[in-house]
Amino acid sequence: MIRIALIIGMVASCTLGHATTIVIGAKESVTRIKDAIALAQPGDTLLIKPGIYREGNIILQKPLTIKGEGYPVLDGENQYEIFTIHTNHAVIQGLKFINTGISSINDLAAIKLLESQQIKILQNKFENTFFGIYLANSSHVWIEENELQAQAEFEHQIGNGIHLWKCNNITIDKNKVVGHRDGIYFEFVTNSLITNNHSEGNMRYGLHFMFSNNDEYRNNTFMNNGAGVAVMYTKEVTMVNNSFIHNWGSSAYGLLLKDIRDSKITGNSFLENSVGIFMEGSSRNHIQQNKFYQNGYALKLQASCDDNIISKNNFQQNTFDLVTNGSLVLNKIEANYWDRYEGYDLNKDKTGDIPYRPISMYGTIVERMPQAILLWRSFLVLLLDKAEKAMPILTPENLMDVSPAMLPYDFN
Amino acid sequence: MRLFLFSALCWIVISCAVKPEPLLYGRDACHTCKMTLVDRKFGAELVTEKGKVYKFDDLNCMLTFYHSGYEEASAFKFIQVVDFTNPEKLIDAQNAWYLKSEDLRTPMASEVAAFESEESTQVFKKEWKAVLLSWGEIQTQFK
Amino acid sequence: MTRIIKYIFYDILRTRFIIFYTAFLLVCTFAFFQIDGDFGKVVLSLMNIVLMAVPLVSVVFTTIHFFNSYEFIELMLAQPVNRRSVFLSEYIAVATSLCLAFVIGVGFPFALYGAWQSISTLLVTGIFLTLVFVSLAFFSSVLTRDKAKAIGVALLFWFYFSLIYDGLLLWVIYTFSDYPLEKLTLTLIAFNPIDLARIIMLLQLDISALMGYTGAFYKNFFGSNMGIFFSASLLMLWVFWPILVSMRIFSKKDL
Amino acid sequence: MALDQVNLELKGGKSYALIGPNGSGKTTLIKSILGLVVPTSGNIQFTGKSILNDWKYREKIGYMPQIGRYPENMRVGQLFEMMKHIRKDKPKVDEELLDAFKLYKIYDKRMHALSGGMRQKVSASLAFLFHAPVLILDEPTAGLDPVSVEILKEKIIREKRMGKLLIITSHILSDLDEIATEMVYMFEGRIQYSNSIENLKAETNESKLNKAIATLIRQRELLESVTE
Repeated sequence: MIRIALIIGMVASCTLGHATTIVIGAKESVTRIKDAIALAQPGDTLLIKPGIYREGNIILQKPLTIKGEGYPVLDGENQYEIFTIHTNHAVIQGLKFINTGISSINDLAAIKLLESQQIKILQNKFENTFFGIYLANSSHVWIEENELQAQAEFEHQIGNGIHLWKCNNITIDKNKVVGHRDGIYFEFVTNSLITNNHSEGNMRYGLHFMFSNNDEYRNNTFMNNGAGVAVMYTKEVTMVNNSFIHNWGSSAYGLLLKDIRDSKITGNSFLENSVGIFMEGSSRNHIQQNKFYQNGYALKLQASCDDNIISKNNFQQNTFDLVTNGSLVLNKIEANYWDRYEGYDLNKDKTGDIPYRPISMYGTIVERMPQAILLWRSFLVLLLDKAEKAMPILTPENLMDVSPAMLPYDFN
Repeated sequence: MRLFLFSALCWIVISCAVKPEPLLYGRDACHTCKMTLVDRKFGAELVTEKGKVYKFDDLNCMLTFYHSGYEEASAFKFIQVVDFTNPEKLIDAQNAWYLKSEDLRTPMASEVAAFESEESTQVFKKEWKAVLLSWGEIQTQFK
Repeated sequence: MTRIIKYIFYDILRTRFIIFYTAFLLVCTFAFFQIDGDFGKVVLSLMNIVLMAVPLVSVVFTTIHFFNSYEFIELMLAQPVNRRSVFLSEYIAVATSLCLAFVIGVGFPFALYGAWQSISTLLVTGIFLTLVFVSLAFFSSVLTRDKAKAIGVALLFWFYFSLIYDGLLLWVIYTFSDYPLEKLTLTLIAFNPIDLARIIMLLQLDISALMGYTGAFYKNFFGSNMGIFFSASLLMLWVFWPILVSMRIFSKKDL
Repeated sequence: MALDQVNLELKGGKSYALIGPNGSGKTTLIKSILGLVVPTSGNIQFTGKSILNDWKYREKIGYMPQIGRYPENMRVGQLFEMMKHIRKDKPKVDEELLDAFKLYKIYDKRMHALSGGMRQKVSASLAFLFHAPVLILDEPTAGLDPVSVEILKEKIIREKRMGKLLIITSHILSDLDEIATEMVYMFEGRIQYSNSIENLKAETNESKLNKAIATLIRQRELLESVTE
């Protein structure tokens, strides 16, 4: 689907080949971007020379290519939305956007696309913008190699870096999003691709999915966000080879899955997150070949989850490997490597001969009574866990890995 | 005797604390959807008779929990929502006015904003082409 | 009084126990450094020692020492010396030597690795716990004349605070789980010096994030000036009430 | 052993023999005077001042316990050093006994290595070390060899002549004959008899103290069987 969109896009740009270039700059004949847009014919190219442009809200309703040379600065003077685009076939490239207005009612953005198609937003820089790139009701858009940086001093009035609402067939590649509310935000977005992005230090989520089906994200890095990635009320999402690093805090997760179905989580690494994966109301997902290393909780599996397959993952040096709040287990947990496993392998098939129970008694107690966390690292808890290991009472009896791996998997 | 004293102490400490707490945006997480509260125009809170506080980022999250039967509906002492025109201010949900519009972007897509007075709804009602709803109607909307 | 303290010090050093204790702590700390070079992890491992071994050693050593120096106390009390000074001298000498052993045993390796800051809380709470349990041991020592009984009572203190009390706390949390328990548990924690120390240390560590909402509530409280004042004065109270009560008993006690 | 209704006045310059069967309260009485045992009721005065809540008066008492208990790991020399150090305010010490018992020979020995007799010597030397005007000696001669007993006795008699108050308990009544001028007889925590030895001897028509006491006890028993 995405490929087809790409081809259509290329074909479309070829047909608009005979275009003139208008140069904008302090020393040029055209000094204002707004004037150039008014002058330009569909398909023309606007080349913006270095300088600072303060033109309030620029509205683009023609298919134009707007390119910056040496990153000209478009200043919203803390009042305006900078680019509002409502057209097809446009390119915005090499510009630097600063200081958009902030509003609690309207979502002011540096670049806002309304009902637009075949748009490319490439290699731009964003500083201190409320929303960076904002797409509503648009499709076939390429957002590539942009750098978005919001400033922390505006902490409580900050928008999303790349915000998509009711879109489809969007490609988001090699962007860097820092310090926003959500780094990348998807609501009602389908058939889209998020690759090679770096999302760091965002207040809420590095990447946020809501009601967005059939999307894929791979090779992204989510670091130090309020929570790494939240995927909610969605089905058929593919999450491959991403890194979730140090998303740490009292309500932080590496990956938060809520009401997710038929999705694939493969080859990711979860490092030093408060909770590696939190799963609620989710079913028929495959969690395979991931690496869980030094997380607080590697996997929090709520009782409302069923038919998930958790296999061939590495669980190493996590405070808790797995916790759940129920007693009924309807998920399949098999062939994982658990560094706490103390079993043996007599027949040398590299699989432990006795099952492993990844749930500790204390973990279960805390899930039922969160206040019991106060007893953490007390002598009592130590004894309880030892006793439970010898004689399981509280932990779900059938929750176990019947074929634990003896050695960690090598995913490299 | 000791146990009795102990329980009495527990009771004293607990009983003096049944009141709503302010929503801490950027820190508190929604009880239903686990999202961190960030949008100060929206939010809701339930407080049980026993003083337990549940916080929500959007009205539908609150109602989902309200109807889930996890806590008896009669057990809620306070049902509160944030006034759209007064960010962060919690008002009584049962006496509030609600506007529902597709133009409204709320944290969990309820598309509903709450208002303390009917007058303040009027400007927005026109602007958003919104429907005015009462607490009763809102409840049936998100059952 | 300083003269008496001096001789008690000599006596304590002569038993060599304190030296073994220091060596034990040194070995443990260095071993933790060997296993994991990360200071945070070492502090975490040491926390268990501070919470369990330090109170246990303090309580047992103090009681045994008290009964072993009964002759000395008798001898002193026949001299023109105030009973209170004899008692306080005993306390100061025992507490100081145990604290010194702890500070050297745990602090020295950190100083060597140049990571003083990361264990300041650990050191302070460790010292407090030592003082508290030395106090409690003196209390159990003046309650009875029988050495075995006194050690029994002292061990019971340790057992109660490190295990039984937490069991009760778990029971309370279970029974009242319908209620908001933060304030209640905060109050209950205050009644157990080991829990208090544990929570203070946990909140200092990076891992406190795992403590969720309850942890956030505690962090807010203990992070505030009021909370620091509160916890410090509570620990002080835990040091002072047993020693003051036992001093009262001791000054009326027949030898 | 509890004391019951003890009313006793001890005067300077006199030497009291405290006599009674085992468990009659002699040691308890001594300990009360020293403040090692605190009375539940009643008062004890020293030179007119109550000793309850006071401790300075002990400067004026030299005490030789019945069983000398000392820090077991301490050397004899260290013990004397310590005692001198703790009572620094007394620069002049009386080392007569120390020399007479030749204790400097065992200065390097630890307390736990000493025999009972040796301990007694140490205790005696300590009691006389600080020129105390009051001397309380609990069974001073028990366990001592005859030569040492003589040394000690001579020392006691010298001290007595200096006008000191002496309180001595002993089972060996013949020893007391030479030392004591007064006698206090205790039985079951009470003082049964208190008088000067001269009077006692006159009362019982006996010239030896031990016989006098034996007669006294018999008289008492007779009296008790009548009252019962």
